[in-house]
Amino acid sequence: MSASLPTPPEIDRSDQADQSEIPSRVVARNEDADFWRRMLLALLAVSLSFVVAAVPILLSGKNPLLAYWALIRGAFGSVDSIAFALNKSTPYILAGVGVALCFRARVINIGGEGQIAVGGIAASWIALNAPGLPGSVLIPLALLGGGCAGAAWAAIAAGMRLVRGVHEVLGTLLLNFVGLLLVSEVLHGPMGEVGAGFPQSPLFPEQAWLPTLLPGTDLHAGILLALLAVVLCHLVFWHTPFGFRLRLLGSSDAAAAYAGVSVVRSLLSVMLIAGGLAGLAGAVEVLGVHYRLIQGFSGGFGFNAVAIALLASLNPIAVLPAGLFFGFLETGALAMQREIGVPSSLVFVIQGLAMIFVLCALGISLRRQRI
Amino acid sequence: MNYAVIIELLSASIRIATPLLLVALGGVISETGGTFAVGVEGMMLGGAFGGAVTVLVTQNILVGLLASMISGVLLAAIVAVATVRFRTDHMVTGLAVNILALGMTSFLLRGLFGGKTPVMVLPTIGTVRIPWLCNLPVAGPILFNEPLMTYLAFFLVIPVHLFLRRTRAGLTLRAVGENPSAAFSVGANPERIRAVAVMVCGAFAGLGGAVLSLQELGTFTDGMTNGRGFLALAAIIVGRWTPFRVMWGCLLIGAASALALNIQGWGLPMSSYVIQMTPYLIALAVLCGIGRKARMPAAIGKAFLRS
Amino acid sequence: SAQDKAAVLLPGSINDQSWNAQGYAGVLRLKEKGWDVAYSENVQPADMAQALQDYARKGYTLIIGHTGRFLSPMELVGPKFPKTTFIVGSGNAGAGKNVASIDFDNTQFGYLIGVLAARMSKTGKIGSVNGLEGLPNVVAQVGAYRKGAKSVNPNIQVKVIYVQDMEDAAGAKEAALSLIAWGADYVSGKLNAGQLGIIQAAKEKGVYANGRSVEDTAMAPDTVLTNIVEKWGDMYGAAADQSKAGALGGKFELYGLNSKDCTGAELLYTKEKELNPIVPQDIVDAIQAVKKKFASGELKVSVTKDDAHGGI
Amino acid sequence: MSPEATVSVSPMLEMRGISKRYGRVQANDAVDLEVSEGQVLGLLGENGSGKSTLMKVLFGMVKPDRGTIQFKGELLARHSPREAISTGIGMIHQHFMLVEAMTVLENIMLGWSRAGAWLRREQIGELIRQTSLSYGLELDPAALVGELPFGQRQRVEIIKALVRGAELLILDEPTSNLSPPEISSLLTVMRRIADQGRAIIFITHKLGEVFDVCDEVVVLRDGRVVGKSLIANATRSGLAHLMVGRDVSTELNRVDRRPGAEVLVMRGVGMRDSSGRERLHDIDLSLREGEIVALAGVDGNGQTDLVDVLAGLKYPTRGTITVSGRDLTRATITDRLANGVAYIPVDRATTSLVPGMTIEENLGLRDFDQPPFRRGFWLNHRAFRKQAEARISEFRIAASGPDAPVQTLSGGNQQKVVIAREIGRNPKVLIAFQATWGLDPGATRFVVDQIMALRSHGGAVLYISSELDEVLMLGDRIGVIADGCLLGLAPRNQVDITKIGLMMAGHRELSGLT
Ligand SMILES: Nc1ncnc2c1ncn2[C@@H]1O[C@H](COP(=O)(O)OP(=O)(O)OP(=O)(O)O)[C@@H](O)[C@H]1O
Ligand SMILES: Nc1ncnc2c1ncn2[C@@H]1O[C@H](COP(=O)(O)OP(=O)(O)OP(=O)(O)O)[C@@H](O)[C@H]1O
Ligand SMILES: [Mg+2]
Ligand SMILES: [Mg+2]
Repeated sequence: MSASLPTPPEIDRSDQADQSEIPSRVVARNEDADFWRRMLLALLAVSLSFVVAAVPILLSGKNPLLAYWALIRGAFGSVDSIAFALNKSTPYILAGVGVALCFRARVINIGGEGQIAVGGIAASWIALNAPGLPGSVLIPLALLGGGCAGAAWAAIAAGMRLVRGVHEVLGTLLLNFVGLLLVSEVLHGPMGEVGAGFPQSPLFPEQAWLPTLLPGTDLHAGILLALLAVVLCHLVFWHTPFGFRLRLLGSSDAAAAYAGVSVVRSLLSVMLIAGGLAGLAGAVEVLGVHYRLIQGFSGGFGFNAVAIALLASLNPIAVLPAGLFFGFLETGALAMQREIGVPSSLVFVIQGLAMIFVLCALGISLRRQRI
Repeated sequence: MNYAVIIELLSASIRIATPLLLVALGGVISETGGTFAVGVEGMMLGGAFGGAVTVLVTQNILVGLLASMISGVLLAAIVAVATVRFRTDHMVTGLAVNILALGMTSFLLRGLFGGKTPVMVLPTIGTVRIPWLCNLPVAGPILFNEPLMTYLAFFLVIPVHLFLRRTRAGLTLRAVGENPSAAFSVGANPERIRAVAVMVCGAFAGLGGAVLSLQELGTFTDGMTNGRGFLALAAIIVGRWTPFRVMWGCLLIGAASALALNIQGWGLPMSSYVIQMTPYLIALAVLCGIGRKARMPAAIGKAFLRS
Repeated sequence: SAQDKAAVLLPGSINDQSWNAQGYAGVLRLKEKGWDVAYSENVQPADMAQALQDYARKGYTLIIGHTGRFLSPMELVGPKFPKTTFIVGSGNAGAGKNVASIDFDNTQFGYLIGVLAARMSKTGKIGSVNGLEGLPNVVAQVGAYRKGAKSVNPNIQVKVIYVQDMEDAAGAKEAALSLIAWGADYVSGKLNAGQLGIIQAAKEKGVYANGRSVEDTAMAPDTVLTNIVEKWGDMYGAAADQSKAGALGGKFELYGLNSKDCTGAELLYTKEKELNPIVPQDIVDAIQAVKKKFASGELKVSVTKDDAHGGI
Repeated sequence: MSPEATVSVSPMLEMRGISKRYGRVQANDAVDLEVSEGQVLGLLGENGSGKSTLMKVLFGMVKPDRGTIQFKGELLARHSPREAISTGIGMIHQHFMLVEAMTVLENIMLGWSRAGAWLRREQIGELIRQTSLSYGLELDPAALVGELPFGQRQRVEIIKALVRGAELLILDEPTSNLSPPEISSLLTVMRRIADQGRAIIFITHKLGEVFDVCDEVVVLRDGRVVGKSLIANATRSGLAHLMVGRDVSTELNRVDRRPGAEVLVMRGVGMRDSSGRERLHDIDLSLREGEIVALAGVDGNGQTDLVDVLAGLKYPTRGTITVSGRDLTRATITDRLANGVAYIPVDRATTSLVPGMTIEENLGLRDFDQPPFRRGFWLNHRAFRKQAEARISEFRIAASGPDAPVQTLSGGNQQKVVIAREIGRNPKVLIAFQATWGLDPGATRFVVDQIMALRSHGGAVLYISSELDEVLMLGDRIGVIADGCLLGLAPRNQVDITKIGLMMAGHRELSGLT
């Protein structure tokens, strides 16, 4: 009783995804050649968006070719710019991979913004209040503190969802505002530098600064943490029972319950992980870039993280290229502004167009899916 | 607190809620049809911009409102094409459109006026006193002495509600958001319906933006929506995707923000930062109090694929 | 190099009809003075250090950061580029040998506006809507506003509201409206694009207000009594000259009515007039008297965080 | 197709050379199908033979790769359900096309022009109430579909199609979820429709129904038409042979077996739902090793609650449940799994399967946290693969491989995955609920054999079904659930079949089945 017919030699599943509804964020296995096809498509899409964005650049009286050359050089042109772009990608990747796990379990955590903020606060507090500790103790401690604070912040939203049924979108969104205000408050009060011209904490002692990886550049060790986080999350997601549970939750509550998964435990743990990673991102940012807590240090990171996670089709490992894409694009666009004098508004235009085109390209290629 | 202050608190709530409500109603339509309305922030900004520029040129507010709707629809069309035709993720598409709108409005503002930002002083939509009713105590000054768009926003709740609950088209829209295959199997075209819903949302959001530029401020500044689109999305969840409850959600946000401004005058021994947390904490507390689980439209964010 | 190169970094968009537009005026002024000027808009805190280094590496000898936020990254970057002069616009401290801060004396102008507001108020209540609480220049203007008002009328009630966001005009308008509902009939403030919201609220409710940073008179000629027009073009021009002459160093320069060439800011209703013609002559005279005292150094106002506290 | 056949007066529907390929699977291969007015055409075929696909092509849900469709002389090409509906085709889908968050009324009004642009709720509600009553498929228009048991949802699908009154009605396995009386009224309605000169295509796996109502049958196998015959010329065994390509024996060789010790014991189990309604009344039941207790019941009488309570998806409000002496009344699903409880639920679309996951993952759905599927911190993918390969061949699951997503399987093969997993766990207690839903006779037989094998290995089975035949065939003891009560329960050789029917219909005054 077999329904299978003469089998063609190569397996072509390219249009098998004929489910009438496909969660648009479900992904293909990326281990194979398809990954490169998608990358190529994405690259084409970026080029196309540049072509479109050339129109306003021309209108603003600049030469688009020069502008894009400046952009490319600004992103990849020197060790320094690469270092900067990597630094920029670091918090995006850290927070983004956590968001990817959450969204996979259908927990819509948009609280990265607030979790990063409190992570930064906690790490700063530790860096400022543990004088005398050597860097090898102080830095891990501060990173850990940041991660715990972020996790705790996420746990509030998770708790409200579990106990009172408050939708996590609302919980995390509102806590973002509170978290950001908390930064202002501590800088206005206990942690502020007296007499400073701006809401900021005193400079951390040097042993609390994240070590730089490349002497002479600002590239700090955070990118290693980001890499580690991506690899771990990938392994955990695809290769552990915990990841299996998340995947189940992401497909159906009923099936998850049937498989013996406790929604409460899984939701709480995935929120803690994502919050922890976001908090870590905040810690890395203050310890690696600013060397102090400063108002607005995390502006927009949380939302970028969401965009990056989704751009990566919620595939933990794909968060890495997506985060790097953001980091390098932003770095290049900023350099382009400096070099050519393209108005900053066009930086947003290019960024928006690039995202839309990449999404469309990946959207079409998104035929195969894996849950 | 005296009478005047209470009146002001309540009317401030309504004022703050007005643009949110317009945007949220559009968002309800889009999300009921199954498309996350994350792009409303950008559509709102586009509307504020289109309206302002048009009024600057034509000095005609009606034309300006029309232009704001068109601007919103244009941005919405991007979302519609990307999500429906290319099946992109709704949320990132929305976020991308927000970024695009921020850049485009700023760029065009400068570009349209030869690189120099104009000092925009626009005629604004004035208050309309409703004769008789505006003389009622309390309710009079709060409810019947408002600008035109405020009446419009609150009035629109009714047709949107009736549309969703009482018409066949509304029923189909809801079905498309819940189970597009089921809608397809009874002859609907989920893709077209979703695209239209997103564009209608754009029109609403554009109007919401026009409230800021043409009713509240009479000018346009870069990024002037400043996250109000996201607050509208929050109101949609608070209101669980039904127009009247969403209206209450907007009013809750309005009241909480108005209160936070007012509390600053009480001379409490805490910084303004702590006080400014209050609207969010109030909102969280209220939500915990209501404590009911929101249920999103089942197929929201999911692409519809024909075989 | 044939021409000296200068770069100006702005925290927002030059469209804002306010603070960043003023920073852009600095760009134009340096151009007039023969500098080869580049500028960047919307420079976010996370990108500041990179932007500074990038310009410095490219041989820009003068780099201006147009907000106090630049002080921290300049302190870090400055020592690496000893040949470059870094200037923090609206900073409050110099650092090292080549990081200087300049600002205008916010206390003087805050005080003047306080006097004006208190004299013009009929209700005995005036208000002020501002951005970040605790920022030194905000403390300076707001504290002095309160002090100036009290110097005229010790019983006057001054209510101060902070709204966080200096660009959110609609939010600022709501704050101003709440002050007006409380009874304020003069609303001041220190906001960027948000200042428009204050003026719009005052215009709708028929009370007085003042503009800030640039001339906002056109928004509402009957509402705006005057504007604190900041002279960033002049200040940056002067600083550029000094830096060229090697005289700037790592110091903090505060311009005011008591400075010689450049007062840093001035009260302007229109190009010709200081105050709205509806301001009665005796009040005009009173303002002039205070200005004189500032110019001569006879009056010095110092404020603390407490003077600028929120609420009444 | 012979040329002289086309000379005669052209039939209502002519499908010619329809082909549809899904990846490696040729779901339809040059299928020809004709239906004329007044005809009930039976479409038969084993699971995965392409029946649903062919019907979806006809209805415009699926685009064929090749082939033409002519309906009432008009060519239907590149059409969607909208065109199909407007030309007079209606369809009842095998997998419900219902919006769970909406009421029955709303589901029926959906996309129906007679409901009015401004919805006429009262009139349509009344219409539904009356139609459903007259068809013997009673429905409450105000009920939320998501809260209805599956049998009721099936009714909604049927009523939805019937009230629209299509000229050609496609019914894709409408009877799998209905009780015998419901089935017979549906068949009557179908006959009536055909007598009005309309036409019906009827898909079912139950040959009895085919002989009751069809005029002609077409049999598909592996996507091709392998047989076509007037019903008058067909025989049961002939059809079965055509479908499966071999003989399906109907005889079950039952070895009588002395049941062993009590395994599952329920004492006074009762349950109230959130609205306070009593769903289960004091159920006492004991299951012994090597024993099958088969319960017959019409959907909506508490079977769902009974099995959910046993499986741990819901908790009872009263009473105790023990397995091998261990109290599992409020134990988690994981505990129950560990204590050897297996469960085949009715809802494979959302509960027992994750359609987007692969077959191997679905086969490991209930044990992924246990060795060998888990090795320390990690999942052991090789163990998943090994188990899947074994089960696929053992249970003859038609699939392209262990890594095929379950959603690409035909309905019947999806069910086999569930059965393979649950029986393959070698459970102490198996709770099977409508386990053969949608299975072709061969597969049904296969499942029955597997359950018998489990029994002979000493497993205890609670088998609940609305298929009276299966209940009678399998049960060592047989009972009825009606209105949340467990009635009767008598040894198989003592039961009185007519009494079962009456009890299922709710005649509680009968005190026993004997
Ligand atoms: N979300 C969940 N739902 C149901 N059971 C769970 C859940 N998480 C854990 N468990 C069960 O609790 C046991 C102990 O949990 P714990 O998280 O400490 O396990 P673990 O050994 O860390 O493995 P893992 O985290 O991969 O489940 C697990 O072996 C599992 O059976
Ligand atoms: N969406 C799909 N994607 C891939 N393959 C599919 C899809 N739908 C059906 N198939 C394959 O097409 C073949 C025919 O399936 P179809 O559903 O038509 O069978 P059926 O005759 O209706 O079976 P059943 O009696 O089990 O319902 C099966 O082998 C199935 O695996
Ligand atoms: Mg664990
Ligand atoms: Mg089928």
